[in-house]
Amino acid sequence: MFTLQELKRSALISLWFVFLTFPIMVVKVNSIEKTVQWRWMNVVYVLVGSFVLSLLFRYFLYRKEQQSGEDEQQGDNTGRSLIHRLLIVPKYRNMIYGVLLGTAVVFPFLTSSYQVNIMTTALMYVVLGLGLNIVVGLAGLLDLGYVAFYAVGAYSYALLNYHFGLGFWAVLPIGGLLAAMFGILLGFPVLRLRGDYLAIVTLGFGEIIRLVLENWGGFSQGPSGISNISRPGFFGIELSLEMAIVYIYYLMVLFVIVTIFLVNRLQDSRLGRAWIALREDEIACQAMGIDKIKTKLAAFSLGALWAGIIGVVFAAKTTFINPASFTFLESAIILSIVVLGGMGSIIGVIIGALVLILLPEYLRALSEFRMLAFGAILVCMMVFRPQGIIASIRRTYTYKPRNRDEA
Amino acid sequence: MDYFIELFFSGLSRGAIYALIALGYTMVYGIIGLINFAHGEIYMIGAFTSFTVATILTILGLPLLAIIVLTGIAAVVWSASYGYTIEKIAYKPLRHAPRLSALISAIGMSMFLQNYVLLAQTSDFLPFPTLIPDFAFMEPIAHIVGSTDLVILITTTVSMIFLMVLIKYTRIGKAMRATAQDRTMAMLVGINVNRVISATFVIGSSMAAIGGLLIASHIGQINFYIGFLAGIKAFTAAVLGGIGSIPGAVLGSVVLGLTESFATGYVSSDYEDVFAFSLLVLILIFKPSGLLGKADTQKV
Amino acid sequence: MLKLENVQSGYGNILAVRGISLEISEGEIITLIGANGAGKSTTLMTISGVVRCRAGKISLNDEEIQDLDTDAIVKRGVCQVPEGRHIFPQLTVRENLDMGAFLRKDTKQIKQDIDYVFSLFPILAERRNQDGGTLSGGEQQMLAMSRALMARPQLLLLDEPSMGLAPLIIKQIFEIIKKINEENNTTIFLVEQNANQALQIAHRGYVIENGKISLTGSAQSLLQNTAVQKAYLGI
Amino acid sequence: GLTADTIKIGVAGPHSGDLASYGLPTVNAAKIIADKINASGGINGKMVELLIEDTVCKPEIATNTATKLVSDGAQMILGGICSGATKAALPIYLDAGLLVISPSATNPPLTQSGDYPNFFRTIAPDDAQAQLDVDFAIETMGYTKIAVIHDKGDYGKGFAEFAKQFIEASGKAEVVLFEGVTPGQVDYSAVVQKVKQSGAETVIFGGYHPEASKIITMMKKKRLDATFISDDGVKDQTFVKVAQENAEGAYASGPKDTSNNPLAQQAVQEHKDMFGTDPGAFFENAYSAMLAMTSAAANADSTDLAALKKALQTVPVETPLGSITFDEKGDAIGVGFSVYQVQNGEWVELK
Amino acid sequence: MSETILEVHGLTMDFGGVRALNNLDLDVRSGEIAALIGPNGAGKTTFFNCLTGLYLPTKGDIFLYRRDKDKKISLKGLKPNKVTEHGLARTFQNIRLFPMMTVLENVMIGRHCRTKAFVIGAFFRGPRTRREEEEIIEMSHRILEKVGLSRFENDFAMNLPYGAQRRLEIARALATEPVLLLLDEPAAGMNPYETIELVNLIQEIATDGQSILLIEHDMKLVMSLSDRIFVMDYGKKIAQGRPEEIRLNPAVITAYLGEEVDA
Ligand SMILES: Nc1ncnc2c1ncn2[C@@H]1O[C@H](COP(=O)(O)OP(=O)(O)OP(=O)(O)O)[C@@H](O)[C@H]1O
Ligand SMILES: Nc1ncnc2c1ncn2[C@@H]1O[C@H](COP(=O)(O)OP(=O)(O)OP(=O)(O)O)[C@@H](O)[C@H]1O
Ligand SMILES: CC(C)C[C@H](N)C(=O)O
Ligand SMILES: [Mg+2]
Ligand SMILES: [Mg+2]
Repeated sequence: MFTLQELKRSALISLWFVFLTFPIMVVKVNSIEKTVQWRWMNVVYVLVGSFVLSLLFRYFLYRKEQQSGEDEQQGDNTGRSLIHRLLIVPKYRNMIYGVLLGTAVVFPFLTSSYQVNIMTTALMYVVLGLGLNIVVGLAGLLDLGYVAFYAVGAYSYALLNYHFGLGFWAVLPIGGLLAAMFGILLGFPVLRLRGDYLAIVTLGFGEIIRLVLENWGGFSQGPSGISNISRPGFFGIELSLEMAIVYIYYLMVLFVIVTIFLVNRLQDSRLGRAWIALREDEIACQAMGIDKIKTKLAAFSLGALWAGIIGVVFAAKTTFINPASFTFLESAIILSIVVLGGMGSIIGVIIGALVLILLPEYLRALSEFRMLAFGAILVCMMVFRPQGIIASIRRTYTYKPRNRDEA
Repeated sequence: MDYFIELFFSGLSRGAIYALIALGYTMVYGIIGLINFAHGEIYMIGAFTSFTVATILTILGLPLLAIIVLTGIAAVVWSASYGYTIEKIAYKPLRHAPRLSALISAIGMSMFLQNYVLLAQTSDFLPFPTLIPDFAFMEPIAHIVGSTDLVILITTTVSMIFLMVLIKYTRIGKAMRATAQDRTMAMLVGINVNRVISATFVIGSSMAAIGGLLIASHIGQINFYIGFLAGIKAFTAAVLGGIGSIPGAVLGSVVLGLTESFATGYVSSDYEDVFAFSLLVLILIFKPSGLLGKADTQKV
Repeated sequence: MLKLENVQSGYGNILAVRGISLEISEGEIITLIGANGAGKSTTLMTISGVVRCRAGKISLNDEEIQDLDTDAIVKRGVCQVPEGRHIFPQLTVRENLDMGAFLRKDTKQIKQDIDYVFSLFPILAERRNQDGGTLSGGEQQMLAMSRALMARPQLLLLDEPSMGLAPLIIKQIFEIIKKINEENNTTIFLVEQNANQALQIAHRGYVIENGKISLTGSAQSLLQNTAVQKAYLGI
Repeated sequence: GLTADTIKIGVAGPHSGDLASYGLPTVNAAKIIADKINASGGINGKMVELLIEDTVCKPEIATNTATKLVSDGAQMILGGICSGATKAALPIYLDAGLLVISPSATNPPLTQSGDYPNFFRTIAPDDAQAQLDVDFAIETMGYTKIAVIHDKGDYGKGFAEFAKQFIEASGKAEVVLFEGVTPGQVDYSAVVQKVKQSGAETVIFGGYHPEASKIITMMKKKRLDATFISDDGVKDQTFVKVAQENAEGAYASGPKDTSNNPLAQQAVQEHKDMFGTDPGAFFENAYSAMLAMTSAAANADSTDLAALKKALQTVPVETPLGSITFDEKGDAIGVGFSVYQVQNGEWVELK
Repeated sequence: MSETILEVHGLTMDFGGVRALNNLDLDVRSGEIAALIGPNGAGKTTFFNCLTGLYLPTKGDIFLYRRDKDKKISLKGLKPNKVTEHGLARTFQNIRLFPMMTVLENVMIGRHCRTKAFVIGAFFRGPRTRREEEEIIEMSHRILEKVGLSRFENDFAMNLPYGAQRRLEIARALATEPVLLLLDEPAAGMNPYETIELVNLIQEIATDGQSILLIEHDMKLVMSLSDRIFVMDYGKKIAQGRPEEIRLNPAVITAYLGEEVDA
């Protein structure tokens, strides 16, 4: 399968990697005691490892290029991969949804509360991903500060609960609306920025919100955070921890369903079309009478709305929050979910969230290599499937003759 | 007034530090339109390589000047190699992919490199040897501008001028500009686009390596995580100055450094980053393509 | 000079060029005509290596070039005025022209050539320090043509050079094509919607339909061919 | 089946990410002791098994970690490195009735609020240290103008706020500056200039050694000769190593000197033998916590929370920190603090 | 007929040193096909950009008369989307479709400014919204039929042949129900055969009473279609009149045509 030339090339590459990793992996100095440790074994690992990996890497790249004919082609609606066909035919689609829903319902009965707990987290990220997908995937606005709205939601609940004893259900809409308001407030001045300028400004906003929470101790209790936040009530019944975990899990399942339903509607609406068009060509959009600012604001604040709602759930679930949970990295993960899943595709985002959130949990077996592997997997997934796991499969409109005589 | 001057120079040298990293950021962004989140990690690797090499050379008992020069060379060589390799692995296969995919790839790369150094070296903070001695002639103003500050300021200025000349007047610079604006057409006028992109990564990474060496010796400590915040700040600075523009990166860095310094000095360092980011937002609202960035001229 | 044998290429799963064979000898002007989407631009892009050649052979001066990178092909004296002009938007007119001469080292001669193209298109001279991206459509087209001339190619690939130009300038463009062909012995491969005018100056022509060559012959014979007249000349 | 013969101890803390350096030494301490116990026949015949789980010091991940440890059958928990993450996870452990001993979570309410009866720690809470440092600055050194700086983290800022409160309460000195610095920032010269401007005679810093060494280095560079007083996050040999000669003369509070304690020396030696390096932050605390936990389990011959608590509160354990028991709330008795100073590159206890 | 619907006074547009439009006066009457011609760089596209709000003119006034609403609207300084709402719609010299949307969807976007549903409508999809959606689709389909693109309806815009893309731009603009349709070089890049089809299409649209202002370099097309022609050079209007007058105008010949053209 591999020609001699390929092997030779890999050999060269592995030598290159030995050179590359030498000062980091082989040498380890102790500058105090002035000793140097030479870990020659690592040379062997690198040599062998990079040889094999480079062969694999190029083999898969080659495969990808061969296949690109089949699915990279964006324009063609027919002849797509199996999964696309499955998802496009309503009968199959409903079947898949049915199976998924069934699994989701029985899941807590089959697994431990740990599994349920991380699945809840994953579902929260599904919703976050779907929310950000409105902003990034549909409207094409690169938002690197999405976590700010998540924080707004979480702190709304934490503070309202702490000061006024307001319950989960009361704050849920409040948190969402507050976040949406923030979305409008922040979006208004910056939405005329293009592409990456918008990205950095949103990143800045995300950081500003976190820093304010961190420093304004009188308001947010600063870095030590707020603890003992109430869990969601269940008709006034006190739930045990186990029960509470399962209860929140089902809540999240419900939220996910509602979100999918609503996001689907958004996507197939006049507004959704305008977002997609805006993503494709702003100038043409304006020339077609679309109010750029208003439409973008709608996307921005709707995205924020979901983040806010999930923020409330987050606070209720962990019962403790502090600003450390709302760093840029969090935004990066949510963005990765959207891109990895396949921008603009609902199913893709769901799969992306499940993969990215469950992956680190299941990578726990790798212990300290966990984040190393996570980084590497992100890179590989992008390299080998740049359009995401499931590239956008938008329902496209078709004209069905109505009110007309069949002549 | 003294206080003002002290703060001014504090801000200036902080700006110069950001600039060393921002220059590479802006170059890479300029050419492939990618926010290279792994750039901060290249800087970190430059610092680690410097650390290793400098320590070994110190053990060997070489004179200080030789140590500085050799360490600098080693840092540049390895950082540049990392930059080159990263581009080949994580970005080149994504040339024709949606831009966000490359962004995620960059974020993944950044995580990978952090943890790679964490595992291969250590999670602890390591003392970085003082490579730049206190110059005697600086003593009278040492409480305002230190020797390291001076070296950093000079290096930043020289790098900026070097890069500006490179981009404006040399063949490779011309090729870079062409590649940045229209890759297909750049190929059609005979530019080897792959080589130009690699060269950009190599040059940008070399800047980061020099930054790693100088900044680490300024701060006196390194660990695997130093690239993250520095990277974000440098990126902010690059955008502030108008991303893609070399003098813009330096100006943006200095403005950012000064803002942070004055915010700390006259308000509170609790909110220095809040000031920094607010300034960014304000400037971008009024100058949507940064201080020195070219407005995006789109003819319809 | 240039020979295509059974060349296939395309985008994704679309095969736009489905086995084209053609030949150009040195000093010739040939033209490729065909309907929209027939694969004309793709053919040019494949020759210059921007679109990968999937099958078949392309040889330039008896050397196979189908696997070379674009810059290597350009170095062998091929130059293209691509469809859509591809002006470097943030370089000035002057810098765009310089970029056309990227591979040349004869500074003096380059200066002269710049003066020459400015004399051909005075409006460009007026706009010499304006960013390429802000030029009007026609000005951009002139600039694209001028930039190609700056490369002093052996083989010039022109993709609809008259698009968007005023009638007066169109005439001039065709004159220029003829002139550089005669004076510099530049071989020219011309793709035009304006088939009538293209055939007026070409020596030979090919007709492409659905990615395949359907007809070939001298320019005269094509002009007289009734099928061609009906489909492409609008007569 | 197996559970009968093993005692599972969960080790939770940041093992990756930016705070890994605070979490990994605890893992090492746990491994060392577990190996030792298992080599000598286990706890009353039961082998010790470690379940090592990463929290990245993030509350939301810490809760996942906690539920995982609970469902994996952990019977005791070593850790919770950061107070924040620990706080988030504690209700889950409490619900499952697991003992938690932290080597480093210093936030006072963890014990003082009484919300977490299952929580113990082998480190003193922040308020105790702050009191000590403030007394030292005012009473011993006689300073009247004090700048209080912190790293904005829960630990550093908590400490700094206590310090400020105690200084103000003393009535003898004045807080001329109270500020946070951003950890990881490339340069602290502006804040140092500000300290200088404020005319402070000393800086009390709340936070960890990386920032402390940057600040003290910058203070020396800017020719500022206020003294530097800090907390146990700084009283670490790394601080001296990193700040080198700039560290000379700095003060910090820390657990009473135990370097003469043979157990402490032994612990360090064991670490060197097993991992080939010097131990990192909170190693002694972790080592002690692990010892206290395992011997409590041995004494109680059970991992039942009530029994363990009783053992911890009544039976003293010999640890690198000295002989310790725990009070009602869960703080270790006997992990007192002293003030240290860097003299000739070593931390020396001031008597 | 012959009521003025668009009136431009002294329109001037400067780009730094370049005066792209110089004191331009122009008017378009209801129901006519007017053409704007001139050498490359004369300022024709710039004129369209000023009309549609993409550029803010340095000087001058633009008025749109809507007889149906009995209103005179000043378009100067309005945002592009407002201009479109008031009734100017355009195509672009360089095609600007939404490439990853289908042909039908492209036209549906054109209906945006004539419809209302927003967030609430999207969420609840009440009967009003549903009716509106149906109307959008119905209407878009009819327009596509009219321009002869209905067989491409479900193809992505990027996959259309060039000529069809140009038509699609026209269809999209028509969907906004413009008072005046602005076409910027609609025949550029088309072969003679397609150009003829385009002429027929424009004529057909015009017979429905649609007023059109078009820019074009193809003299055959201009001469055969237009009721009136405006000629620009260096930002100024150098001539105006009926085709047969323009064809013989010496100023126009030297500046633009080069020689007499035969239509
Ligand atoms: N970038 C692309 N991606 C996918 N398909 C493309 C792309 N460019 C062209 N095509 C398709 O390839 C085929 C041939 O296109 P090509 O541009 O070569 O035609 P052409 O003869 O130059 O037409 P025109 O007269 O419009 O310039 C067409 O079906 C077109 O849709
Ligand atoms: N943004 C701009 N900045 C500077 N100059 C500009 C700008 N836009 C247009 N111009 C100049 O204004 C003049 C008019 O341009 P315009 O695009 O209106 O010409 P046009 O009449 O449409 O020409 P064509 O027939 O070639 O499309 C041109 O010379 C152009 O270079
Ligand atoms: C390791 C440190 C982050 C722990 C710190 N003492 C705290 O209470 O959070
Ligand atoms: Mg073409
Ligand atoms: Mg024009």
